[in-house]
Amino acid sequence: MASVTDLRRFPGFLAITLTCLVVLYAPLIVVAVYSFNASTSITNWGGFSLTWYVDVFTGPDAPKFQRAAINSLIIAVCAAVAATSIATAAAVAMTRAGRFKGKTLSFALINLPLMVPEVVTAVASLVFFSAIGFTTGLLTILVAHIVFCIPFAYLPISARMQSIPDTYEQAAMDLYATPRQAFTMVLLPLMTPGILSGFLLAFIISLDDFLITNFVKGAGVETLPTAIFGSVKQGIKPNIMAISTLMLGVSIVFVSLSWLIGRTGQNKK
Amino acid sequence: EGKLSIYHWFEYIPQELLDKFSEEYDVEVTMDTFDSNEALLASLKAGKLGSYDVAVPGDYMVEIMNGEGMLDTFEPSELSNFGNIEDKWLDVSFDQGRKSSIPYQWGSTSFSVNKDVYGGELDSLSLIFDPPAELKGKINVLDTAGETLTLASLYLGIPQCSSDREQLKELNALVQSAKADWASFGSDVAKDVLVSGDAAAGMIWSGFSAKARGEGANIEYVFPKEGMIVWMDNVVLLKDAPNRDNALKFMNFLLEPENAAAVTNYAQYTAGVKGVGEFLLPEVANSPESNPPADQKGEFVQACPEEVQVLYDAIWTNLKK
Amino acid sequence: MAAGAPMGAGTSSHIYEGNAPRLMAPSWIFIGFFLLAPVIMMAVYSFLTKEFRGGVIWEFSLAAYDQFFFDRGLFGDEPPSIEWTYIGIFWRSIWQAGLATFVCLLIGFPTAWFIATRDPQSRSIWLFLVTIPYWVNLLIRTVSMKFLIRDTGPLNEFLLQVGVIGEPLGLINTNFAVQLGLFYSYLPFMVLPIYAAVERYDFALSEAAADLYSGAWTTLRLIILPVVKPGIIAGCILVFVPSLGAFLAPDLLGGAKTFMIGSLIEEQFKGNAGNWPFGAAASMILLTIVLCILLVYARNQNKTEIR
Amino acid sequence: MASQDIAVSVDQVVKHYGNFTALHGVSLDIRESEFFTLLGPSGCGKTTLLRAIAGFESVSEGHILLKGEDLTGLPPHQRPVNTVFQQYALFPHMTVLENVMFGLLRKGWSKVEAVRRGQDVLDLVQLAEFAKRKPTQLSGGQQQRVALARALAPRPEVLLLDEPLSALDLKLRQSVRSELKALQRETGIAFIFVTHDQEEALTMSDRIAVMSNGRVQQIGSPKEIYEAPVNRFVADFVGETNLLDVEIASIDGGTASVVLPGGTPFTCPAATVLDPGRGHLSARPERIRITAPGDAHLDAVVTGHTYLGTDIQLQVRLSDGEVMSVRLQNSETTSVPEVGQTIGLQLEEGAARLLAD
Amino acid sequence: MASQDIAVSVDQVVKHYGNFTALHGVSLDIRESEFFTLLGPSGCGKTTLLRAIAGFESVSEGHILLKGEDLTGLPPHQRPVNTVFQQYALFPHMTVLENVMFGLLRKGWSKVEAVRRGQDVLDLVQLAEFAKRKPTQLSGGQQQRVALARALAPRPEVLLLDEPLSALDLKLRQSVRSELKALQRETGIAFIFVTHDQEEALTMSDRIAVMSNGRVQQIGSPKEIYEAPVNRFVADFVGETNLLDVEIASIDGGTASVVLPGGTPFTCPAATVLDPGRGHLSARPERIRITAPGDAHLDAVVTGHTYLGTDIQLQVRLSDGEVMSVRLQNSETTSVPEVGQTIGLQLEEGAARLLAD
Ligand SMILES: Nc1ncnc2c1ncn2[C@@H]1O[C@H](COP(=O)(O)OP(=O)(O)OP(=O)(O)O)[C@@H](O)[C@H]1O
Ligand SMILES: Nc1ncnc2c1ncn2[C@@H]1O[C@H](COP(=O)(O)OP(=O)(O)OP(=O)(O)O)[C@@H](O)[C@H]1O
Ligand SMILES: NCCCCN
Ligand SMILES: [Mg+2]
Ligand SMILES: [Mg+2]
Repeated sequence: MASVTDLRRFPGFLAITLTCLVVLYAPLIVVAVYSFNASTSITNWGGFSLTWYVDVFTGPDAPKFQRAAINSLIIAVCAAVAATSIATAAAVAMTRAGRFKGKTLSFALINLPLMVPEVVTAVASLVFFSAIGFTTGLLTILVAHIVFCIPFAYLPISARMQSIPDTYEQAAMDLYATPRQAFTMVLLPLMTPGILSGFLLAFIISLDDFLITNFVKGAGVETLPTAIFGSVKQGIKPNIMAISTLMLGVSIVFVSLSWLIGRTGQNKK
Repeated sequence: EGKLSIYHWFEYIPQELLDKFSEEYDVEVTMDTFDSNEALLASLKAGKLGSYDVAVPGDYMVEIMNGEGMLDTFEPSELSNFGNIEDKWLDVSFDQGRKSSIPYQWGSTSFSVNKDVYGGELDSLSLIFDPPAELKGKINVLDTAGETLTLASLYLGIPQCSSDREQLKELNALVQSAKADWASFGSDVAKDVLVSGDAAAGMIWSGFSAKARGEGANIEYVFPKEGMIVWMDNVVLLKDAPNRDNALKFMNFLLEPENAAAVTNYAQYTAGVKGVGEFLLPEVANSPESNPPADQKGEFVQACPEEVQVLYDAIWTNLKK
Repeated sequence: MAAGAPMGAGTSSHIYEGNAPRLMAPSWIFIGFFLLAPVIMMAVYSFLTKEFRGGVIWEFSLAAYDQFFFDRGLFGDEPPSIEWTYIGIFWRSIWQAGLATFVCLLIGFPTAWFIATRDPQSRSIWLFLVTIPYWVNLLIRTVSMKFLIRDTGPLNEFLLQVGVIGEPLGLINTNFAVQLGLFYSYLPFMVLPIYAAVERYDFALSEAAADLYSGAWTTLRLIILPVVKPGIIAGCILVFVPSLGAFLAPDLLGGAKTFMIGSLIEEQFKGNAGNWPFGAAASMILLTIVLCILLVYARNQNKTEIR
Repeated sequence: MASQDIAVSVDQVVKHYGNFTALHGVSLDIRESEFFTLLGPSGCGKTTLLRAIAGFESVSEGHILLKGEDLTGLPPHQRPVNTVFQQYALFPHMTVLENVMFGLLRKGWSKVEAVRRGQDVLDLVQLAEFAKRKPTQLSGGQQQRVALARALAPRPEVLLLDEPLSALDLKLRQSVRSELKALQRETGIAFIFVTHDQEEALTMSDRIAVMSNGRVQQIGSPKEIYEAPVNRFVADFVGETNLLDVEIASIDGGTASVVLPGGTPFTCPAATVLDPGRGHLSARPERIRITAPGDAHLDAVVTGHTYLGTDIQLQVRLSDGEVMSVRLQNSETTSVPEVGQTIGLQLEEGAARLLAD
Repeated sequence: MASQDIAVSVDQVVKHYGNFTALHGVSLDIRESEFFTLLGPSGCGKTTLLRAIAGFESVSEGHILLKGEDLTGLPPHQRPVNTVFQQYALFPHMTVLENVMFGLLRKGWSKVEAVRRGQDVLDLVQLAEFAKRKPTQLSGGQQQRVALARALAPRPEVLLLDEPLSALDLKLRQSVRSELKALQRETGIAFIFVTHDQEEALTMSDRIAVMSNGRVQQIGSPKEIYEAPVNRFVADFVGETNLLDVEIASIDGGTASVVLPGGTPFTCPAATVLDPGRGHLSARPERIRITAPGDAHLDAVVTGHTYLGTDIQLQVRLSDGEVMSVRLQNSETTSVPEVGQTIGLQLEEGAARLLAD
């Protein structure tokens, strides 16, 4: 919407955003560029080559990394979906159910995963899980991820929900919507940005986790972080750069696709 | 025909070798990795014992794990290649008579110096603990209390696991004053900082230093006159191993000279197995890091008793507070 | 904007009154069973006797807390005085995390604002632009950042070639590098919640402020920030708390010369020390501090609910 | 009154907001097929009462019955009442038509029927061409009409309307008014209508409840409310009136003899049992005739005119300084006295009333 | 008119929203110290024009001048105008008093003075006791009053009011109206007042611009607008009127001879130059007298009554089926014909006007 002075614009915000993106992307550009390096070492440029991409698919470590990448994506998607759903329900309770017994306690509980140091979560979970005989590999990872993703999904979602007045839901219920319908048909659409934010945070936090995963995972089960962990600190290997670049590629394809789908969906309306 | 579950250091075994074992014995091999002896101990203690068949702890850790009852034993007769173990690694202090372990690789821990930065004599731990001006602020030390404090003790000529007050105070004072000259603490990054030039000198394991040199760092691995740390990593048979038979097959496999040599060619340390020579790459066989002077002093890191260990922990915490 | 309804920050509503138990149940089950129970176990551990090299002996002991708060000298035979070592480590971590939170807010708010004021179609594109880098593992990101800013890295080489600087900036192993790393690790945790809140902001309020002689920056300070406060607070929590326990950035970019809370606690479980009760005690103390901060926040939020 | 005839019964309802009491024991019976209006000043509790009936606000004390059944505890979506919200509360993510169809679809109408009905209702509020817009792209009055259409669409048993016409212009208001009236008659459902506009209340309602400060002051037909207000508040709030400070000579049943400010005696109906002494006489501006000064009830000087289109309002001052207003129909034949002129004012017998304070 | 006398000059302003044109070249001059009203149906562009003056909306074409200076490009916070927003836009995190003080503090008032002034203004709108509440804790009308107080507080050079009284009850509206008028006279600043309420427009304004579909239809004093509307739209929109389909016999200057539906000839003023043929005669309901049937201008049958308090409105039907309304002042002396009775209607000479479509 054009106006004499656009009240939405602040001088410098664009510059900050762009700086921000430069800082975020500069290291990744290094990764992407060096993934095409013919040499084994990151320090010297040995010419352009696709060796490392070939290596990702056919090299000796290929099956391990492929499985790890698939595991990571599956777990991240499942954990983010589950955590977002759980967090949304919790946010509704915290912002839309008035006062109830144990509300403050619930608030603390939801944020507990955030507050416990990662290594403590890791050790405690492992001790606890093995004590109760819960050691099935992927599932243990998933459960642990869901747990620590909840606050990351909850905080943006509840922040958003607080700023939506409940008159919309009241209007919906007045028009014979059950509370569930008022939720799905009115609150949820208004919540979209919050839920998207929560989902994305949960997703990337799950995709990134090393420590907890490493402790609770079953023997031989790998996620991308556990698969690449030690070797990275020594200086990233070109094949890992290639994998990372591929992950970036996948994410970009994924985002572009969802954008295109969203656009065609909108055009139809 | 069954499975094998390995708990190993990261980047310490070539995948091809695992594939070879897998193919030869028709065993499905999975491997998890750890980054320090203590991390290995912690996760086994927390509940992972029983999910792995073999692990690869360092010397003193074998002793500790044995003390914790985490190891299973085997008879030499169960390994047809048992005889391939080099004699000097057969009766080791941490596993007399090799009842639970076999040698994997051994090497040393000392430090390397970039010769572009420092041109002086390279023979003393003083380069790390009392560095010359050229190296001040450009030193990386290993981020593990055991190795760093042991090297410091060697520099001071103090025995390991000393509980003598004066000696400990001296040790504390030394590391405190040296810290001002250190740029960073880091174990995994020890090679990388030397290659990149972030550090001009750094504590490092012998094979790691050789790799750094291979990647173009103009460095020399120092054999200090005060002595260095010698270590040996060992394949141990874990208690409650789900696939004990396959574990023994694997240990036997690693005692084949050809296979031990494959590890050495990859990690650039030294195997504890007879007859590897013919399979080694010449540059590995002849690397200066793996061939210390004959009179070089070296010590294993000792596992201290509890009441002493807390003192070293306190010094370490104090160093990094 | 939003068809007239007054939008209140922190208004409480009762629409789903009575449904709270059902709505909270999944959180309680997941967190309660898979985290609270283990954490309670850890809390118990903190009052037990340590077992040498990890683990606990089932014997009550206050040794862990004693070690945290009281200094008895290296050999444990001096009269007790206050132990500043751990308090110092905690304080440094809190300061470090606070600074990182502030920097993230300073950069993250404008970014979130900028994104939220794009037209609806391009908003999600910008949002994804901010999150795409996080598909690459944190470790790889941090290592590449290290590669980038090291004295011999591309940044310094570029600046040297252009002639902006005469010698390398010496960024690596400094506090600045740690801050950069934390910023790089946690930025989206600030941007996304703020975005979600700003996206709903009613610009009629900005119009009203402008109409009442308020310039853009005054409007930002007096109207916009207070109204989107829930998002800002959420973002600050999400950056502050993980920064407290962060160890990758301090280790790799800062040179690991000092313990942060995260590495101190990790050392108790994974390091030489192997002192589980002490690690557990330090964790409980950290947990208590963060919990207090959070409950103050929750209390303030409840205060704004009048009904 | 048999309970079958009562659509909604509000029984001793009290509502507290913290320390503040918004409703002090309100009781009302709304009959079936009745157009019932809540009239009162801003903040008197009209919206609060409506929200309590709709189920959005719990009552602190008392009960609300719908056709004899206690609604306490029944959630809003199970109450067969629809509301036109004062702040509209249109769903911002839906188009105008989707907003209107919402309730129909929830009630299980087929999509096709819902679209048809939605379009019909939009036609009614003259918004058919805006069906595809989002609410934010509409003007304030247009939004209000969407809210109205949305609540009308599902043909509720009781329709609650919270100032649904306040943002509409006169013409549109008049047409929506008659539509509402027609709709109400046709469907025979009870309307509870909140307004602060007394003209609206008088023209549309079967009965009116005048509220003030969370209390009902009077319930009655428009004519009762306007012509026989029970107290000063009602007389003053509903329409304009002149309140003359008079001396009460005697009271006999419903009739009082008073002495007007100029000393003239006057006989008039009295609202309730009053003690002799001083009282207030309410005289509507349109019920005062202008005559020659001297032998009229009151003498006054004209101090100003206000042009009202249909009427002209005169401001006059009595000899004792009291100010009154007199309303003359605006026409060629009306002779409007000049400012400064002294005139006589004749109060219509029976139209001026003695009131309780 | 010299430009010094003009407070705000709107010059050929066009505003497009995408394909939709909200303002089609609007030109207006608002004089200093003038109470100027924009009157028009919902959606006609009143808010849009006001927002363009305040600087929230850029104009697609044309200019807006304040005291002769072009405002184009000047940001809202530098324009010495204040606005009462139609949707209030109260700051939700501030108390009522803080809302009102906001503009004062921005203009550099001291805190103490701002508090004093804030309380004064809250007194004016009868909200002093609510000073410490948050806007969400107020009723709709109370919120509107806060918005009014907030805009009044800093004493702007031009005050823009977007339907500031629509949620207020009659009594309060009347008192705020006179406060507004008084304030306007006292400060001598120009008020631009948006309303859809013609009574409000007629009583308060110095001049009125009647708008429709983004175009100005007529600008004039209340009397001009009401009694000499330039076209059918204005006559119909401002107040109620009867539009009779008549045959134009002849037009001479401003006077026309027409033939009424019943066949009676009639002479009346004509709005603009019109061609002979058929036309519309506007006759206000209050300007029609009831006489005996037969020798009146029109004969009609009474079909209904509406009680308006001050007046009684009759619905009547002419012999040709056309429906008209007639307004009688409600008094004891008025004899109201029964429904079904046949009556004569006499149009006042000069009060009925022949209009352009
Ligand atoms: N953002 C927008 N996009 C498209 N059309 C718009 C937008 N805002 C307003 N309009 C249209 O512009 C026209 C004028 O709107 P405006 O708000 O000026 O009306 P108004 O005269 O103030 O009406 P009301 O009395 O109902 O408030 C309306 O038809 C409205 O639908
Ligand atoms: N959430 C709340 N907290 C405290 N007081 C409130 C709250 N909501 C309303 N009130 C008060 O209750 C009283 C009645 O409010 P209500 O909304 O019913 O008034 P109303 O008669 O609808 O007025 P209006 O005509 O202005 O809409 C008002 O004085 C208002 O300030
Ligand atoms: N990379 C493995 C090093 C082992 C040191 N003990
Ligand atoms: Mg209300
Ligand atoms: Mg408007």
